[in-house]
Amino acid sequence: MTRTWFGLPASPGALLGGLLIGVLLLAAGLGMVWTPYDPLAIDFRARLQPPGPEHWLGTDEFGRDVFSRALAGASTSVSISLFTVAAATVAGMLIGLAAGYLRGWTDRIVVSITDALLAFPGILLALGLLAVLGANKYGIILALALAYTPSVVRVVRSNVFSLRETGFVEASRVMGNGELFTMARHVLPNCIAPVTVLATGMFGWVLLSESALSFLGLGVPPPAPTWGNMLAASRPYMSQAPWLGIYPGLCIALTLLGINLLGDAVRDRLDPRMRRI
Amino acid sequence: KAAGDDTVRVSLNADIRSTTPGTNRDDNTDAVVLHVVEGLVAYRENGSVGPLLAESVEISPDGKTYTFHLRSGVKFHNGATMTADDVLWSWNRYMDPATEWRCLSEFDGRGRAKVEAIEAPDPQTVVVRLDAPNALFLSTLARPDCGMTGILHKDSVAADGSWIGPVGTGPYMLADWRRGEAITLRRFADYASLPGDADGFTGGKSPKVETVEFLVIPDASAAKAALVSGAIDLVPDISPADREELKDNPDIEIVAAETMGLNAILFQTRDPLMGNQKLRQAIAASLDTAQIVHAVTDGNSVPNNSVVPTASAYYTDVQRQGFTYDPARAQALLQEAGYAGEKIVMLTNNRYQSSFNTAVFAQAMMQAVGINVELEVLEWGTQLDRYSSGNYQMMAFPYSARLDPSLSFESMMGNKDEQPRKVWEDPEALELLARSMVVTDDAERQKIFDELHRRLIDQVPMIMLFNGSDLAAFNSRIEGYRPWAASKPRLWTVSIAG
Amino acid sequence: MLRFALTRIALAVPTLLIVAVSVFLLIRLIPGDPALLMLGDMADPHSLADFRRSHGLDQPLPVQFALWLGNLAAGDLGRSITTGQEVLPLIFDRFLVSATIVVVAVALASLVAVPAGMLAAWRQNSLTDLAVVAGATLLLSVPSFWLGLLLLLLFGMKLGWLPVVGYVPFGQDFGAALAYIVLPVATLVLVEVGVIARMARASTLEVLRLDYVTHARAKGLSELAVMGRHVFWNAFAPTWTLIGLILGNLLGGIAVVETVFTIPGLGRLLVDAIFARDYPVIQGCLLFIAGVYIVVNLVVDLLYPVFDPRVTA
Amino acid sequence: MTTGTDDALLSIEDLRLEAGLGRVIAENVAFAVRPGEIVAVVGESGSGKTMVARAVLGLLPPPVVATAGRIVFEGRDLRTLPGSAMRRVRGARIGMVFQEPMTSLNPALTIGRQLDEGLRLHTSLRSAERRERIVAMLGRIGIDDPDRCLAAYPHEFSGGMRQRIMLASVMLLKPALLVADEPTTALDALVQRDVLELMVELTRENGTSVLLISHDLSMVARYADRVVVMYRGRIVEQGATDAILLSPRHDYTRKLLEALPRRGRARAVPTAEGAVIEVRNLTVDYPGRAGLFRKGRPKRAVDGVSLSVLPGETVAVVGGSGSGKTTLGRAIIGLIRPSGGEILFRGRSVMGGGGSREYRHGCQIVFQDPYSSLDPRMQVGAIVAEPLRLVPDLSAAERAERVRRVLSDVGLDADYADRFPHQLSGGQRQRVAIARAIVRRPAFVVADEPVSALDMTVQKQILRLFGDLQERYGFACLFISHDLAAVEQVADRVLVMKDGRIVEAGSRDDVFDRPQHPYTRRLLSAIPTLEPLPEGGFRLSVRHGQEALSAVS
Ligand SMILES: Nc1ncnc2c1ncn2[C@@H]1O[C@H](COP(=O)(O)OP(=O)(O)OP(=O)(O)O)[C@@H](O)[C@H]1O
Ligand SMILES: Nc1ncnc2c1ncn2[C@@H]1O[C@H](COP(=O)(O)OP(=O)(O)OP(=O)(O)O)[C@@H](O)[C@H]1O
Ligand SMILES: [Mg+2]
Ligand SMILES: [Mg+2]
Repeated sequence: MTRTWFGLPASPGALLGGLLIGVLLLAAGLGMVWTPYDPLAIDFRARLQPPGPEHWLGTDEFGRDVFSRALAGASTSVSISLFTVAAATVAGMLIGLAAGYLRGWTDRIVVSITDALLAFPGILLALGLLAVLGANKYGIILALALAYTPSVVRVVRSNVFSLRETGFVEASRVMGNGELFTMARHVLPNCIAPVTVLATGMFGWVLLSESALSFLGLGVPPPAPTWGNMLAASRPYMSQAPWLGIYPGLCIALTLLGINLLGDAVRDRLDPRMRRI
Repeated sequence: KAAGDDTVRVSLNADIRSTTPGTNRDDNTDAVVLHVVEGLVAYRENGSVGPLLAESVEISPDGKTYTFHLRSGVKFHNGATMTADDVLWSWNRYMDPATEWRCLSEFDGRGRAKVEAIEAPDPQTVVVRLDAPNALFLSTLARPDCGMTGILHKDSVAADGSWIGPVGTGPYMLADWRRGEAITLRRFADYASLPGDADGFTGGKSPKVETVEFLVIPDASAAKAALVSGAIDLVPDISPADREELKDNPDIEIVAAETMGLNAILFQTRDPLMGNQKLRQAIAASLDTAQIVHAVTDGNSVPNNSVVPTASAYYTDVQRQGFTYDPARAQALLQEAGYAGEKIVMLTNNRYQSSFNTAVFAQAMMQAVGINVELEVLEWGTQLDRYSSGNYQMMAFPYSARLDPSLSFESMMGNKDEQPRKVWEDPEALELLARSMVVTDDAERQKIFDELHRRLIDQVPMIMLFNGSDLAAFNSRIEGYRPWAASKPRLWTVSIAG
Repeated sequence: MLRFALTRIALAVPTLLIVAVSVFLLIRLIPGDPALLMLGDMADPHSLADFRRSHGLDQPLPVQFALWLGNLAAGDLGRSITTGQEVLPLIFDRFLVSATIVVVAVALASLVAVPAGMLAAWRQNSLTDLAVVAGATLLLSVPSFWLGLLLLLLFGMKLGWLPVVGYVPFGQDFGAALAYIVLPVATLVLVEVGVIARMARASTLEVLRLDYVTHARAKGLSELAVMGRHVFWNAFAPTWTLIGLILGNLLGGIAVVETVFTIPGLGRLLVDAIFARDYPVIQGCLLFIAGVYIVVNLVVDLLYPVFDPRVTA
Repeated sequence: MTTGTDDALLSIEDLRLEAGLGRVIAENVAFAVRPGEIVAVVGESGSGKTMVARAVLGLLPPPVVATAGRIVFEGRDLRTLPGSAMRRVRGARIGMVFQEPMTSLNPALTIGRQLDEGLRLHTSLRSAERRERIVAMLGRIGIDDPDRCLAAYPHEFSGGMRQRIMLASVMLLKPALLVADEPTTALDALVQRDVLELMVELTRENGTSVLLISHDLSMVARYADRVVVMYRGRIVEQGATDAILLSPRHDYTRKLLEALPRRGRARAVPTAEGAVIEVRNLTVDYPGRAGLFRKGRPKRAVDGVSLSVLPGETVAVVGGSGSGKTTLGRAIIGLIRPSGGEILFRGRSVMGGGGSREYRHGCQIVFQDPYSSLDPRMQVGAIVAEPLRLVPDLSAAERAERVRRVLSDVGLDADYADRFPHQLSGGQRQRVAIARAIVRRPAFVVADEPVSALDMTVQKQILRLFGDLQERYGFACLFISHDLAAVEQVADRVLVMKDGRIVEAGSRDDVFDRPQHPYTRRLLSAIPTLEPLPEGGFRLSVRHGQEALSAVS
C-alpha cells in the first residue's frame, strides 16, 4: 500500500462531503473579503423583501441583504467552530495526556472535574462565561470549548491508558527512553487519530450549539451575522418571511451533512482494521 | 373552542410570581391580581387618579390630611361587606415589614411620604395623616406595582400571618393556579360596580365572562400559533412583526394603544466623552426619531421625545416639540464638540426587541454622520446591572410604565452620587421635579413639566424616542377588549360574541 | 454489583461537590442582581435593600455558601427568590415533565433507529443502506428548534391537527396529555433517531464481521434468526451506552424544545432562573441535573451486563 | 487431476472464486472428500484455503463470489441450491468449526441456548430430549458439570474449552461433513492436541468426513488421510498423506516440508566467563482486582525462579500457556517489578532504582507480537534508529550507517527504511523488531515467542536469521516459546516452566532426549514431528510414546 494517508476513498458520501465542505470554506473565505452588499447596512425602504434579482435571498427586518449576511456569517460560524474545536482539542489533549501520564491523584482530580463539567448543562456554562467575558465571539468560543474539552480529555485519557500498555510504548521504555520522551514521541501522535475523528464530529455539534445558544438569546450578539443568530432572529417572521430562516437553516444543515460525511470517511480511513487490509 | 363556552383564554408570557398584591410581583402578577383586588383609588386611562373603593377623597388645605369616604355595599369575595376596619387591617398589614410590601419605603418616611397616622372615625371613613404635603400620595397608592394598595379581607391570611390567597373585592375571584401553566379566575357575581364605562382601573366593571384563564406561554411564536389555532383567545402583547402577519387573518382582530413606558437612549453624563453636551446634541441631531420609531414599531407607535407619555393628560404642544433631525447640524456640532472619532459603546439587550432594534437603527444613523459607535448586546440582567451602577457610555433602555409624569421624570432624574442609576442630575431641574411632587394644582404642574421638557431637549441627558404601544390580538369572538396605557389586560370589559 | 454501585456513588461525591462549589461561584460571578431583576427599574434603593436582606443576599459570600451547604446536607435546597416556592419540589415537578417527554422520545427513537440501523448494516452498500445513512445524517444536521418550529407551523397551525403549546399532565387527562406531547416528542425523536441509527448501524457492521455470526449461519439459521438472536444483542450493547448518554444529557432539560412548545420542564426552569438570577433555583437545578446524569450513567452501566455478559458490574 | 468420483461425499470441480471485479482468489480448485475420510488442505497464508471452505457452505464474505465450477455434495450442486434448501444443508449435513475459539461463540447467549439452537432447527426432538442429548455431548467432550455449563456464558471458559464446545455444537447434529478451518492455531500445544484428538474421535464415532484446513504440515500428517496443497489460489498437489510426505513433487510442498524446524548441532558454549544475566529466586505477583474496601488477592505468576545465561548462549524457556514465561522475561528486562528475588547483570544487582544505564542499554527484548510493538506512525528507519538516540558520541552519519547495516543484516533492503509497519508483512515486521533490539549491540536479548505469529516458511527464515545474528554479534538470548520444534532448533539449554516454577532444566539434548519430569514428557509428546528420511521424504514421529497421550484424554 502506498502512503495515501488522506487519500480518501472515492465513495460518493466522501465526495459529497468534500464538495460541501469545499464550498463552505470557499464561501467563508469569500465572505471575509467580499459580499454583494454590506451585511450590516440597513435599508429602511427594503425591509423583508422576498428573494429576487436584486437581493438573491431576500432581505431581513432591517433591510439587510440575506445573501451577504449568509456569506459573512459563514466565516463567523466557521471560525467559531474551528477555534472552538481547536481550543477544546488542544486543551483536552494536554489535560488528557497529563492525567494519563501522571495518573494517581492528578488523574483522579481530572476525572472528577471532567465528570462535573460533563454533568453540567452547557447553557449555564455558556451564560456564565458570556456574562463574565462579555457576550462576543471569543466568549462563545471559550464557553463552548470549555463545554467540549471534557469529551476530548476522556478520549485522550483512555487512549493514553491503553497506549501505555501497548508493545511499542513498552519497547520505548526498554530502550531506556524517558517517560516524557515516550509520551511525546509515541503516545501523543497515536492519540491524534481518535481525536481527529472526535474533532470532526465536534465541529458539527459546535455549529448546532452556537445556533441553539442564539435561539436562547446567548449567541453571538447581533448585528454581526452568524447562521445561528440569523436563524434565531428569523423566528418571528417564520410564516411572513420564511426565507429568513430557511437559508441559514439550510446552510447549517448542509455544512453538518458535509462534516458528517467527511467525518465518516476519515473514520473509515483511520480505522485500524481498514488500515491493515 | 365550542360555541357557548364561557371561558376566555389569555396568554401570559411568564407565570405570575404570587397572588399577593404588591409583594413578590411583576407585571404579569399585577395584571392578574388586579382582577381580584382593588384599592381605594385607581388610575384612569389618562394617568390621573380617581376613586375606586372610595366614594370620594378630601384633601385638607395644608395637603397633609386625606379623608377617604368609602363606598357602601361593596362585598368581598367571601360575602363580607367592606368597612373601614378592613382598610385599616389591610394598611397595617402592608406597613408590617414582614409582609415585604414593595412600596413600604414610599410611606414609612424613608421615601417621599410618611404616614403618621391612619384612623377610622366611622365604618365608612378612613383618615390618613402625612407629615408633609405630597402631590404623589394618591398616585402612589394607586400604583399597580404596589398592588393598588388593594384592600383585603383578613381571611386572606392564616392565623400565623402566612398568605392563603387573595380575598378581595375585584370583579374576578381566583379559582386555581397551576404553577408554570395556568391561572383560572371566576366571575364574582356580587361585584359592586361603579357606574359608567371602564376607565383604566376604575370606572364601571361588569364582568360578563364566567371564566378567565391565563395560560403561561413564554414563547411569542408559540403564543401566536396558539391564537391562530384557536387554543387561546387573546394575546395582550404581540410584536409588530406578528401584526403584519395576523392582520389579514379574518378570525383575528388587532387593537393597539399607546402605553406609558419610556423607550430611550441614555447617556452617562459623567463619562469623559459623553459628558460633552455638544456631542450629545450632535447625536440627537443625527437621529431621525420618526424613522426609527416607524421602523422599530412598524408604525404602531408615535414618536415622542418627551418624558411625558403621549397618553398622559399632561402631554401638550410643548411636549410635541422634540429634537430636529439634521445630519449637517450634527456634523457641525461634532466639530464644535471636538469629537475625533473616539469609540463609543452603546449597550443594548436581547430580551426587548424594541431596545435592540432601536440600538441597531440608531447605530446606523450615528455612523452615517461619522460617530464611531459600537454595539454591545448584553443579557438583560447584565444590562440592568450596568444601568443601576451607571457603568456605561450609552444604552438603549426601556423604562416600565409610570402613570404620573412626576414619576416618569423621577425615574431618570436624581443625584448620581446617591443613586448611580440616575441619568439627569441638573440641580435646577431636580428642584423643579421636587416641586412637581408637592404642588397639587394641575396648571402649576403642567408648567413645571413644560420647563423640564425644554431643559431636557437642550441638555440631552437622554433621548426619549417613543412610549411604545400594546398590540392586542384576539379571536373575533371576543368583544369589548381594549388595551390601554398601563399595559395591563382588563378582562372585565370583555364578552363573548354569539 | 451492590459494591460496584456503592463505589460509583462514593466516587460521585467529589464530582457533586465540585459542581456545587463551581455553580455557587459561577452564578455569583455573573453580573446581575436578583433584587434588581425582581423589583424592576422602578424599585427604589430602600426596597432593594429590604429585598436583599430578606433573602439573605446581603450576607458575605462565605456565609451564604456555608448556609446553603448546611441546608443542603439537611436536604433543603432553599426557596426560589422569584416565586418563594421550595426548590426541591419545584425541581421535581418540572423534572417529571421533562422526563416524561425525554423518556418517551428516546424510547420511540430507539425503537425506530435500532432496527433501521441494523437493516442498513445488514444490507450494507444497498439502496436501503444509503437511504438510512443519508436520512440519519440529514436529521442529525437539523437544529432541533428549527425542526420543532417547522412541526409546530405544519401540524399546529397549517393543518391544525394538534395543540401547539402547553402541557397537560398525564394524571389529569390522558388523551389531552398525549395530544400535547406529540409534537415535542416528535421533534426529539427526529433529532435523536439520526444519532442512534448511525450508531446501531456501525456496531451492527462490527458484529456482522465476527465469526459467530458466520457460525450461526453455518448452523443453517435463517437470516431473521441470525440478526435477531445473534447480532441484535451484541450490536445493541454499544448502542445502549449511547442511548444512556443521550438520556443522561436530555434529562438535564431540553431547554430548546421546552421553549418552542412552552413546556414547563426542567430546562426551561433553569434558563428562566438564570435570567432572573434566582440563585437557589439555579444551584438546585444544576446539582439535581448533575445527580441525574450520574445516576443515569450508573444505571446504564449496571444494565450493561444484560446485553453483554462478559462485562460484570 | 483426480476429481469427483461417484463415491465422493463432497466433490469440488473447477471452482473459481473472485473478489469484486475479476480479482481471482482461487481457480481450478478440484478435489473430493469421501465418506469417513479426513482430507486436509494446507498452504501458506492467503492461499485461499478459507475461501474455498466457506464456498462449500455458501458463506463467502460479500465481495467474494464463486464464478465458476461445481460443489457437489450428496449428489446436489450446492452452488445452485436455493437459499432455503441450503440452510437445511448447513448445520444438519455440513458442520463448520472456525479458527478463533474466542469469537466463534456468541458472547451474549448462554452455551445452552447456542447448543440447542441447531437441534431445534434441524430435528423434531422435544426440549427435554434435546437437553438430554446436549448434556450427554457436553459430558462426552469432558465438561465436568454439564448442567452448570448450559447456563454459563462463553467468556467463562478457556480457549480450549470453548473450542471443544464449538465442536460439540457442530457434532450434536451428526453432520455428514465437518469443515474445520484451522481449529487449533490459537491454542497452545497441549490443548491443541486435546482438541484435535477429540475431533477425530467424534468424527470416527459418527462416520463424519472432515475437511481440515491448516498450514501446519506436521499436524496434518498426523491426522489426515489425504492432503491437498494450495499455493496462490491453485491446487499444486494432492494425494494420500504418506505419499506426499514421502515424495513431495511440487516445489512448494517441498519448501513447506523443509521449513520445518529441526535440531541444530549442539554448540560448544564458553563456560569460562561469568553469566550475563543471573536470576536468583525471582518471584512476581500480579495484583488482584481490588474493590473499594478490599485489596485483591495477588496472583503469583513467577514463583522462585533461578537461572543464569552465559554470554553467547541461548537459553530456552518452554511451558504451556499461562505458565509464566512472558512474565519471567519481562521481569528480567525490567518491565515488571518483581516482588522478590534478585536479578544480576554482569554480576551487579539491578534491583531498585531501575538498574544502571549499562543494564538498560545492554538488555533488549523482542516482543511476542511484532505488529503491536512497532509504533504505527513511525517509519522503519526511524524505529530502528530510535535506540541509538541514547548512545553517546554517535554522529548522525554514523547513526545512519548503523541503521543501514543492521537493516541489511536482518535482510531488509535500504528502501524499506521509509515504510510504515502496516506496509510490511508479518515476517518483515519481526525483522524490524529484531533489528531494533540488536542495533545497540546488546549483551542480552529476551525473545518472547518471536515466531509464533508467523507462518511456517517465514518462521523458518526468522529462526535462521536469529541464529546468524547471534553468531555475528554474540549476544546471549533468553528464548521464550511454547513451540518445542523451534526451541529444538535454536536452544543450547532448555528450562521447562509450569505454574510459575521451573520443573526441569538441562542441556537441549538432555531435555529432548531424556526428559525427567512427567510434564516435560507430556509436552514433548503433544507435538508430532516430521523427520526427514535419509532417502528423501519425511516420516511422522511422535516422541515418548503413548504413555503421556492417554494421561490427558
Ligand atoms: N472479504 C474479503 N474480501 C476480499 N478479499 C478477501 C476477503 N477475505 C479474504 N480475501 C483474500 O482472499 C485470499 C484468500 O484468503 P483466505 O482467507 O482464503 O486465505 P487462507 O489461505 O485461509 O489464509 P490464512 O492461512 O492466513 O488463513 C487472500 O488474498 C485474501 O486477501
Ligand atoms: N497483567 C496481568 N495481571 C494479572 N495477571 C496476569 C497479568 N499478565 C499475566 N497474568 C497471569 O500470570 C500468569 C502468567 O502469565 P504469562 O503471560 O507470563 O504466561 P505465558 O507463559 O507467557 O503464557 P503464554 O504462553 O500464553 O504467553 C497467567 O496465569 C496470567 O493469567
Ligand atoms: Mg484462513
Ligand atoms: Mg506469553
